[in-house]
Amino acid sequence: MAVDMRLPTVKSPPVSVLDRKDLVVPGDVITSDTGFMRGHGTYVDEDKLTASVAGKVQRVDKLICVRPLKTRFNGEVGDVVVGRITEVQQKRWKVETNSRLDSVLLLSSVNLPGGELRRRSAEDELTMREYLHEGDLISAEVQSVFSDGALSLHTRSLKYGKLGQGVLVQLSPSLIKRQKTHFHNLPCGASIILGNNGFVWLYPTPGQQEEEAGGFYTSLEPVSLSDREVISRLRNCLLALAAHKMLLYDTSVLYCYESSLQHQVKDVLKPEVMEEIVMLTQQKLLEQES
Amino acid sequence: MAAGFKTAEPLEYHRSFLKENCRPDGRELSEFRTTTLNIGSITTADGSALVKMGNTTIICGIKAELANPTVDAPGKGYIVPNVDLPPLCSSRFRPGPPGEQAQAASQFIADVIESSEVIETEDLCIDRGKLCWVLYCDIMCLDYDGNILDAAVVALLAALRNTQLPEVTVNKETSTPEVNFEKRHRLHIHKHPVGTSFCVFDDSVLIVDPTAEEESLSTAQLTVVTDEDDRLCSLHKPGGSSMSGEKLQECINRATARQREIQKLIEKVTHSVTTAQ
Amino acid sequence: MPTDTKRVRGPEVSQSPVLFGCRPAAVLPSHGPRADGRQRDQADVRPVFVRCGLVSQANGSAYMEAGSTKLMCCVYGPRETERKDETDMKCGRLTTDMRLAPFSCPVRGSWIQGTQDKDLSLMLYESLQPAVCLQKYPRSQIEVSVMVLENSGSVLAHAVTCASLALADAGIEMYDLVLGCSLCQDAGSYVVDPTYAEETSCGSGGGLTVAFLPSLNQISGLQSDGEMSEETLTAGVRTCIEGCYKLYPVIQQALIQALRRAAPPPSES
Amino acid sequence: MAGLELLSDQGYRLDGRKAAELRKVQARMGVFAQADGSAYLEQGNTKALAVVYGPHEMRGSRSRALHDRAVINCQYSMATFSTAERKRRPHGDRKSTEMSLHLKQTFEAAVMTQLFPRSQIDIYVKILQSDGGNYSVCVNAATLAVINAGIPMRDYVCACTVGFVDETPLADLCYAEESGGVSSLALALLPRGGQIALLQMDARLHQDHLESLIEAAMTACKGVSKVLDEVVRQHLQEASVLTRE
Amino acid sequence: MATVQVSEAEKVYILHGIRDDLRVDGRGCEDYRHMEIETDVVSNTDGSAKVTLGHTAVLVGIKAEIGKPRPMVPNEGYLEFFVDCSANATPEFEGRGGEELGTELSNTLYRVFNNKHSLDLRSLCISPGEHCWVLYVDVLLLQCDGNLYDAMSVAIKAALFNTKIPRVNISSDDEGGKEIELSDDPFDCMRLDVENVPCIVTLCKVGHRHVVDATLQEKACSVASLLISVTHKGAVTCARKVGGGSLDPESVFEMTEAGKRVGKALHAPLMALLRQEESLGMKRHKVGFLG
Repeated sequence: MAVDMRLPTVKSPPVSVLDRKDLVVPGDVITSDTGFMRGHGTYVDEDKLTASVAGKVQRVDKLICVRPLKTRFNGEVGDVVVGRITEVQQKRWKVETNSRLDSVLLLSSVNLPGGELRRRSAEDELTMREYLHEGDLISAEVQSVFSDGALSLHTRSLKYGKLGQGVLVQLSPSLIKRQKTHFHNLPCGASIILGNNGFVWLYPTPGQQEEEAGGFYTSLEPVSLSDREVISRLRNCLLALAAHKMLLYDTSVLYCYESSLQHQVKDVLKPEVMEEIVMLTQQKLLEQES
Repeated sequence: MAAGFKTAEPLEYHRSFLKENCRPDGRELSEFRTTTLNIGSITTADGSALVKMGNTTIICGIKAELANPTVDAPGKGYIVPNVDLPPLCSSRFRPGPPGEQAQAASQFIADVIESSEVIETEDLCIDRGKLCWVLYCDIMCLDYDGNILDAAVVALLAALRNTQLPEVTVNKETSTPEVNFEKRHRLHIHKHPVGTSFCVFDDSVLIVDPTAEEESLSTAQLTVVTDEDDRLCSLHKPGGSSMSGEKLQECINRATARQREIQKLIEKVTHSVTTAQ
Repeated sequence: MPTDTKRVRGPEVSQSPVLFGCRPAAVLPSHGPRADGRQRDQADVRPVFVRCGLVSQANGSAYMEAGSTKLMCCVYGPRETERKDETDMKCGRLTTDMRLAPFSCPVRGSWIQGTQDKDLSLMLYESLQPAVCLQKYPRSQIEVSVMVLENSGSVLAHAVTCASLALADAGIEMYDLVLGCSLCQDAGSYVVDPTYAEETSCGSGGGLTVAFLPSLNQISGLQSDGEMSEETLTAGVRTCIEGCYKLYPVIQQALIQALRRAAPPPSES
Repeated sequence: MAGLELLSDQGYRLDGRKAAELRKVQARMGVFAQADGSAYLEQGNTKALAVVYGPHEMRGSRSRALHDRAVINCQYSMATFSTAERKRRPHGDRKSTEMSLHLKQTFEAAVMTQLFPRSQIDIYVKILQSDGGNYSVCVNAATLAVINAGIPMRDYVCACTVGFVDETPLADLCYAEESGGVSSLALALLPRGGQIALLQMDARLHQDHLESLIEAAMTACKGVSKVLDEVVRQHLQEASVLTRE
Repeated sequence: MATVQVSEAEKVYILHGIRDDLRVDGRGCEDYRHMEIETDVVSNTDGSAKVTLGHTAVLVGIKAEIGKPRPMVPNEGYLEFFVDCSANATPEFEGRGGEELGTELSNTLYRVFNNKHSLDLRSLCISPGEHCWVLYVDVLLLQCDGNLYDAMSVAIKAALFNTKIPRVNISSDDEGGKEIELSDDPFDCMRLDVENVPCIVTLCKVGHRHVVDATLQEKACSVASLLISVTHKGAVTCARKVGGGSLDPESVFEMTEAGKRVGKALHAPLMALLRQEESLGMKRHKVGFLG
């Protein structure tokens, strides 16, 4: 038995406010130049492009957006998401993806067992719950965005589908770095899906086999203790990185994992340990960059 | 077959019986269900009675407490009757504060107590202007199958007959009451009011002691309360179809007969309880 | 207290005469035989009287007496749920409502359901729920209401037993009956199925109530308060289980009797 | 409280402040991890916690959803120990229902709800300690929580309660002043544009004084907004040090 | 209670992990999450404490008011408990949604303190039969991340430790009436002896084993829990089965034993921490919600 009781940590004295131009708060005028297009997190007030959220200004050509530190998931076509089924409806599943509305997975957007070209029959509608039912986790890709902002998902690829044994970590979507791939088999012995929506899935790296069942089969065989330890350590590392607002991608996660190895898994979440390993991770990342 | 008819066309079903001057449960029109009485079964109460009329079951428990009399009536105590229709007794009642029917029943009982003078509230005075008894009469329905008012009145009356209050003296020095539980006195019951309820079917046929189903199908209801001196203590007719004076007299006659039956029953049961002790 | 317009109200304040008794209530001895002649430190439960199906309006009902503790339980349902959410689609809903009649205790209780009643209702719910096959009744609710007419101790334990009888009487599918037993522990000795006086006079000790599924050997409800050591608690649980087993044949008998009464006479062939 | 002098001849108030001086405002964003946004704010001895959930799918009946904007749902409550005399109920009384409604109206004016059709945004505010100006402190705390949740707003909403004593407007009333029979007014302002999101006064005041009182309230709100601005920028900076790519 | 959804496969993963004594966050079956405790956080109470356990956060405020002793025990004061499950903790509690849980929690607290030794109630008596201190223990749930009971009980113990009740002077006037005068000196106050105040340990049965300090996900995998409140000497003041399932007697006994062991061990570090905080005196940097 272990219990760790302590007084709350005293906040370090505030850093002096530097005048960083790229950080804006609601109501800040970003530019009065009318040549720019307004993106997320901005609005036009008397011809001035004004911020509506607190965050960092990003400029892509003529498009100006403000990315808040923390927000619900603002999905775009092609984003990888991890989500949980909340409701089975006629011909579609409702999926919680940390968006502002529940996302939708149409029956026609999944690969059913028996090959991609199979026609969807009335029976499939009745047996939808057998494929995915309330509470199940899936990985999927954003197929389109409805006019009201709700996302339509698809799992028409072997890498997507129902998730088996593993651990879900829910973080802020803004902490996930956009990358070519969001699926990684980490060399430390586990795999990770970094959903753009901030849902991160940690699972034991699968062997070569399975996958053929169309992604609806999940193995309920016990996961080995060593794999579990790796997954638990990764989970705690993700939380540590998130607590210090570090951007998450395969390298940062891996470095953090390595930095944490001198501590027991359960100790990683102690504030001072978190701080220490995040510092180490930062150093490693800087070294790698230079 | 009969069962199907009963559920599909309950009104027609009842009419077919009434035509023959009898009722689905085999009773005649002016016949009460078997009434049984059990007195003093609740030992935690100062007085109690359980009444069964057919399926309808009502229990009344009386608890006495000490209080200060009001300034307006320094020589009087209180009687606080309340009828509770808990969800237990029928699926028609929901948990929560008393519904309309329970409120109306409580008021009816309170009116009967007042108009019949079953108990003089002066008897409940202990020390004028300072101390008196409060009789909390909690009347609870345990099985609701119609005609709860009659059963409630009988339960209340029998419970009051059964009530024994401990002796109280006021200590002169500390002016605090002292209660001697060893010595108990019965209440003085001045009158024996008994209620008789009727239902009117199709604005014409009069039946006594209706069941829950008969109540729900009837067009009018009437409760008559009389005492041993044939005084009319209460006449309660909540709306419904009109009724001739002749019919009313018929009801009152039935009620006085019923009063005799019930008073006899109460005497008998009270007697058997006291001799058994 | 908020004014209550829905009831006939008495004076603002009134006090129970019990508070002014000339003689202090006799303190029960904490050793030797019990007031009603039962044995200490043994699973000596009071004889019970049970009857099923007394209430005409309910789908199932049971009346129970243990010593002078008297209670009644009615079961309504299964009927359609009023409130629907997703869990109701797969599984039925059980609701429990337990009340002590105002005249059931030495000191009069209030009309409004107090926290004690709510607490008892919750305990009753948690004790019964594991035994009822709720998944057999999707989209429906089963309402259990218990009324304590006279509280002479161990009401929760008897309410559990009574309610499981009423559920069985209503024909609700159950994995097992649920039986309740309680005890009071004081100064190194305990009394099983305590009376009200025994419950209130055990000063430094505590009370324990166990709800038990006898055929499955499972504890569905457990609740204790007061102060006791872990060993006493464990021993207490064992004793309560023993008490439940003593009750078991009586309850079974009552159910069989109720069935016999309800069943049509055997056809002659 | 008749004998109490709310403003001394030297121009000082009960707690030693000048007429237009605000109480000390301290705040922190992101106090809780599970909510979408959260903030704690204290203004003198009035302390409030605000939590924001959403925007998310409508909870309960979907029929309440609006097809062109988000529904803002507010609940105001007070901790039972927040007042000098213990409160029996944390919420559900008439006053807190009214307060919830005022908060809802205030934030409907500031949050860009049209961006989230069919969604719902929950703003829950709890007073932990009450010493006057509860409404204002709640608005200020909720503003920070909404910003923390990354929900777009036209501008901050800042609120302040002002009173009128001896021909002088007093900014940011504390409880002793509020209950001392001062005509007071609560105002919520979008400071940059100067739009008023909510104005509430339920005391008697001569018409001639209204303008100067509103003027004082607006100045006070701008004072509050300056502090909030600092808190937000501080928070932004601390948090974005590491996310820099 | 605040609930989370967990898929079948996740459940299996959690279940196997607990079987192997390695939980998802790396803890063993009898390990608590990191706990932070701070007292004296709400200045208009007589005692207060804030406790966070994982993401679970509770705030306890205690107010002492003068009331009339209960007729049955004229020479004792008493405690009143109230648990406010506000919408801040989770939207499920909006409106009256948290009331049921609130009553359940406060009823349990009454049971936990329903014994002669947890707190010396006689010290709360001012004048027998007439005046006593009533301690209103108000618990405010700020965030739910599992294991409310344990966090709440630790917070209550800390808040009771922190409680300072003004000293009372009783003077009788000429007509024999009594007047009660409270001392205005903030240092002239009475403290409570919290040595015997119990802590609650909730043991969640998951699969064939049980865990302490279960997260919401673990709770979702469990059929039933056993709650047990234990004093520093190991005496049990309350035990309760919570949740929808049933437990076999053997596991009840095992859980009781574990609960006693764990509960007993909670007290020493807690008291040490409270004393340490107290010894800092004015030097203590108050964190509250600003840290």
